[in-house]
Amino acid sequence: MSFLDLAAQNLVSPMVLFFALGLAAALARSDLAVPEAVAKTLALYLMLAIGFKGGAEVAASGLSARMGAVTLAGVALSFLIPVLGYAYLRAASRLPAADAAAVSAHYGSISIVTFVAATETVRGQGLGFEGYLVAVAALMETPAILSALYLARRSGDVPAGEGMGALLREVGLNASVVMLVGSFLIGWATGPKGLAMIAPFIIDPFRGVLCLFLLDMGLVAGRGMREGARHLKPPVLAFGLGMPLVSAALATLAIWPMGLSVGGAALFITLAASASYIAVPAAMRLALPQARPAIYLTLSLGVTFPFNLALGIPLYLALAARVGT
Amino acid sequence: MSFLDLAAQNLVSPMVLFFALGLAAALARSDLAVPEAVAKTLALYLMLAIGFKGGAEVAASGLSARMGAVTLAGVALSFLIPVLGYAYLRAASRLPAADAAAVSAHYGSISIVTFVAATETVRGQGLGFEGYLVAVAALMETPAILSALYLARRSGDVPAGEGMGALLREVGLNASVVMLVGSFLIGWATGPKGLAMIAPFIIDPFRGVLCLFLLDMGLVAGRGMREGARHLKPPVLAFGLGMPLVSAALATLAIWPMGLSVGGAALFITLAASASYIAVPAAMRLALPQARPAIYLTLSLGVTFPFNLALGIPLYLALAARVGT
Amino acid sequence: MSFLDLAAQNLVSPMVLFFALGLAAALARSDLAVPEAVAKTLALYLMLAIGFKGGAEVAASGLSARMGAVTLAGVALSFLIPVLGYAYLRAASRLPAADAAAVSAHYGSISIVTFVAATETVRGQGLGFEGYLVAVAALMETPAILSALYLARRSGDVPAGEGMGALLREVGLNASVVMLVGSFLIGWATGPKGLAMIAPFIIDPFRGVLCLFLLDMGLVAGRGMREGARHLKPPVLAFGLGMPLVSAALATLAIWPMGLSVGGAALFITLAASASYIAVPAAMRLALPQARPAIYLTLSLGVTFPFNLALGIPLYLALAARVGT
Amino acid sequence: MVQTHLKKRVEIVLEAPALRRLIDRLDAAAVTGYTVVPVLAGRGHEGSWRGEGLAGDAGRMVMVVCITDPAKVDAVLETAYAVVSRQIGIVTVSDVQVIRAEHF
Amino acid sequence: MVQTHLKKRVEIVLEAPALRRLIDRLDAAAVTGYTVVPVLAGRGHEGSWRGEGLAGDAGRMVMVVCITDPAKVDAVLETAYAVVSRQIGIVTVSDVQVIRAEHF
Amino acid sequence: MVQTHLKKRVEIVLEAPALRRLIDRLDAAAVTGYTVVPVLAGRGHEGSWRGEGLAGDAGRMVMVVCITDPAKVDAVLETAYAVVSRQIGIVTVSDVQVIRAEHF
Ligand SMILES: Nc1ncnc2c1ncn2[C@@H]1O[C@H](COP(=O)(O)O)[C@@H](O)[C@H]1O
Ligand SMILES: Nc1ncnc2c1ncn2[C@@H]1O[C@H](COP(=O)(O)O)[C@@H](O)[C@H]1O
Ligand SMILES: Nc1ncnc2c1ncn2[C@@H]1O[C@H](COP(=O)(O)O)[C@@H](O)[C@H]1O
Ligand code: NA
Ligand code: NA
Ligand code: NA
Repeated sequence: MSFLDLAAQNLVSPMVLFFALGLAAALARSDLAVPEAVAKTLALYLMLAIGFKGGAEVAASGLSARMGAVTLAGVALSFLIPVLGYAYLRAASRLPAADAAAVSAHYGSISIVTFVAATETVRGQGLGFEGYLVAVAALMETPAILSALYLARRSGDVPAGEGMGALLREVGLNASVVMLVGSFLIGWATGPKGLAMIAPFIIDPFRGVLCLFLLDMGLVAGRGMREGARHLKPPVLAFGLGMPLVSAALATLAIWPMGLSVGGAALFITLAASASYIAVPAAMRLALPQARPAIYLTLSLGVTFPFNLALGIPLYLALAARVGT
Repeated sequence: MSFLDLAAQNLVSPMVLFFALGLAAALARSDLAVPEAVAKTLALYLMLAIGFKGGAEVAASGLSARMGAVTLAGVALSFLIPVLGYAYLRAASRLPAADAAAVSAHYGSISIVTFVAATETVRGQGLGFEGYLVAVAALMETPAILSALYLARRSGDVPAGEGMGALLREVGLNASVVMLVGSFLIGWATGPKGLAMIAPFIIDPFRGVLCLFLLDMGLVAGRGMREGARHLKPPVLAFGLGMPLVSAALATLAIWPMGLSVGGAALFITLAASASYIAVPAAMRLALPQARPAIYLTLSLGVTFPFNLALGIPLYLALAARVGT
Repeated sequence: MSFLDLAAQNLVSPMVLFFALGLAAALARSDLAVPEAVAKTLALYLMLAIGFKGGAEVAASGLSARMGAVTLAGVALSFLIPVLGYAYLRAASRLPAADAAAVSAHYGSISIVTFVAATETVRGQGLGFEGYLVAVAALMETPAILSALYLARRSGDVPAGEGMGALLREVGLNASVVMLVGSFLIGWATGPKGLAMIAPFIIDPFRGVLCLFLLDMGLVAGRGMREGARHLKPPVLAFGLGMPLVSAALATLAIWPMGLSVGGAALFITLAASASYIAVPAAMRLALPQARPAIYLTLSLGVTFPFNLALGIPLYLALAARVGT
Repeated sequence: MVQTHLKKRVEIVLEAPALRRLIDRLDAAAVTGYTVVPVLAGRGHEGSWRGEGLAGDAGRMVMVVCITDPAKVDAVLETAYAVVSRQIGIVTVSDVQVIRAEHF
Repeated sequence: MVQTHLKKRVEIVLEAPALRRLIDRLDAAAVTGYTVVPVLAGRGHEGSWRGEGLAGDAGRMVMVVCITDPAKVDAVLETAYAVVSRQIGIVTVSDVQVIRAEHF
Repeated sequence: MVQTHLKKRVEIVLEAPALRRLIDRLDAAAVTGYTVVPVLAGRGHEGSWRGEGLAGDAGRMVMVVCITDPAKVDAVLETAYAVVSRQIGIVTVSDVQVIRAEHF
């Protein structure tokens, strides 16, 4: 299926439309809002569901030699992407080192909701994917933070701050990693039988819950745009749209030889192209407090996420159709 | 089916019984309570589900010439009902102009949960209804506020207060309108295909979620009765029980010639007979702060809602059986 | 099926594993957490679902003469168990009267989540159970509180405090009793027809929701262990593991002659062996404020609940296989 | 300059299960009002606690703020203290200025 | 000893539907900031209320805390009072010390 | 009249991701306790924010209230300030009276 058809189809999916509704409502200053406690829980639910399903899939299909290679590629990209992003931002924009490092950390890491949305697009095309990609997603969350910190400190204008150890513990044990990995392992341990037990909770209503969460993300993204737009100078804005494409290209090359399924390749590329907006921002507030959240949150949630959701995912699927098997 | 049979059946439905449970628990001062964040979310869910289903139904059945007429009738009733209510309250009760206007605004507007409960009763009778009635419901929310404000200001004893424009924006963009209309449009755009995607979220568990929400409404209504009962003098109380019947009669006449389906007619009558308790109270706090919430909230939620839920809906369905086609 | 097979099977069920995940995350000081509003609502949901299903089952199977006897046995155990527990704690540990009484009250009362988890194990074995056991569960919640208070006051070193009447009202009308009994009655009134209406909400996703709630309980239990461990001297710890077994033995003897189904017997034994951690702690804060929550909460939630969930339930099912019919 | 009047602000942190008891007493003590604020977590002599994940009220705290007239503050303090001294919680008092003296 | 500076702490309890209106006015009044705290329940001249279970904003309160310079406090009070006097709510002011004087 | 004792009330508004860090420091600084209050929204030098809809901690604030002895207040302030000065947040101090002096 061509990119245009995919994009056209994608743009009228309930998921994208509910995101758009949230965006519009927030930009129009409607008082529509999802309570914080519920937003947090929807995120937990999505991670529980996607993690468990991935694990159960692995239990069914077993481990493939390929898994190691794909994981390695993912981790490597998570380390590498911030280096490229940082270099660009320092050269093209006048962002201080801390801001440039913090921003690029988000792009090396991943957005689990972008991943989840991509799994739905993949499924929508009747394609399957390798369940272990959920684990790869979890493993790609943190490396980017490390290289960003390294870059920031090397730059000199960033004080050493807290010990790396404490930070690593905080990041490594952050809710999303624990939830994703934990559910993956439980899904793996209990397998299809376990999946069957809770399928009516984690599979049947999944898409609908995703719509509600995307409505919420649209509301938050719209608010962020209203607040943060003025902080985004053109070169930074360009980064928010261009970096996903660069990462996607790298990811495509990286997995070409690995013979992932088309669906799996699309998801892997999506991971590389997506930008974190839950785990990394919190980590940056601790590790690089002088970096301005108004910049990295607005860019990741207000620019890159909508771009990936609306156009990126279909594009990555089209790319995957070339390199996947 | 006769009114009595319908009423008898209705009174032992899980929905009504859960509402009664909440009412009883609150009156007995049990500490049973639904957290605010969850109550808000249940309301969003109900509006998302009913809006989306309505839109998908319209996508399937297409627009009918009738739609325009029904919408007009609904909007007209929303404007008209407060005028009657205000006239009665000023004549029969000693309520000040602001209170009388605020109360009558609630009855011109609509209660989406009453509407939702009615759709279940209609479905329970194996009847369908025109999906666009969801849009009609949304359009009936605000006109009543305008005529009530007009009445209050004409009365002279109410200061002009905030600019009308700001208020209209706040009301027009209030969460329930946005959620209802937005979901309706998304349902319309994605049609039955979109509905199929999220049906396990918005259709299958719908009734159960409604029970939980009605339990919560029972709790809140019971609390309101305990607190607010003393504010309701007999003529006002009579208004809470009589006005819905008057509105129902008007609505019945209004749509008689329009040839709505029996189910659709029942829902239209229910809209006219229902009283808002989410959107209008909030608007009244801004537009007519001198009006006492203890009066209009207690009357709408503590008197009219239970009446409609238990007896009104079956009655309106029986009426509809006469005028519907 | 032998205890070992049951235990082995049970230990790799998603429910137990999600509890373990929560426990591990909390002990590792992860920031994973379920918002309070959601935890409260999950508990309400479980009680609504289990209560309604029990009532609907009774509506289907009708009342049996046996019901009275079983209820009596349950209430008697709820009164009796605290007496044994108190005697042991005063003799074996140096706990002050108030602490000993408060702790033993928890063990005479019941844990509805332990009950719910047991119903899943029972179902997992393809067994059914008597629906009225839900009502028995509700009736077993409070008697233990009364005998514990009696013991505490008799001991002399506990001031009389508030009037018993006020306390009884507060306890008798506490959220879990109202929710459980109310839903049971509604399920009974609406029967299988009512159940069919809301089954997609209270049956299909039930197991999955239970997993999420057990994750939360694991998180809370782990936190409690970290905080409270130092308060648990060996004899008290031994109580947390031994008392359930004693209660289970008593319950087994008590219902032997009554000819409950195997599933029903397992649930009855589980009720006796389980320790409250929602209703009783709150009641103890009012009735015996000088008793230390760090002791009874940690023991009930951090020691006895995990024990019952992992090993107790299979054991009680194995016992039931001997005495059930 | 806006004319203000001296009042007292009583702030009570109390375990949730005892809240209703406190409020009933405050009503009896004829305070003109109070405000209950949620609390997420805390630490005190009874150790530290967090509300997250709790399905029940035990082990959670709430904060009650009561603005009262200096003439009534002792009565309010005694009322509050009568409850708090038996439970887990604390009481503090501070001076505040209000515009509508008669409101409190 | 840490050097601190005198500021004023304005605490407003206001019904939720009017919050945005208050905040827009505070922004206009050029306060350097504010913090909005949730409120669970309360009682006042308009009677007692609880937020639990409410799907809408009417009948709920929020608390707004605004630290401001003594020189600006009258302007803030007038702003706050202009809103609160028409709605359900109260305003109190107290003295506080801050470390970064220039921040407020 | 009820006998009370002077204490200090330190109120900290801090971005949520740094809360644990602050609390660990307060524990180290041997305060007798603290209370964490949720915050819905706010505005400051770093701009305005709202907690609604946020799935993560970044961009949210919490409020920490710490009642401490005047003799310890400087230590508490320095501790708090060491964290807050690097993050988004503010610190204020005010006088309060308590009944049980030894409790704080
Ligand atoms: N004396 C008081 N102390 C603390 N809070 C109060 C007091 N009076 C009123 N409030 C709060 O302000 C809200 C509105 O007060 P009122 O306008 O008097 O009904 C009440 O619901 C309380 O939350
Ligand atoms: N003047 C103020 N009054 C009350 N709260 C404030 C004030 N300034 C800042 N805050 C709170 O502290 C947070 C961080 O402030 P800032 O570091 O100035 O952005 C803000 O989001 C507000 O919640
Ligand atoms: N020094 C303090 N500052 C602020 N809050 C406190 C302080 N001490 C106790 N609290 C609060 O009051 C609750 C009960 O205190 P306690 O009775 O000492 O355990 C604690 O959990 C805290 O939420
Ligand atoms: Na990425
Ligand atoms: Na109406
Ligand atoms: Na028990």
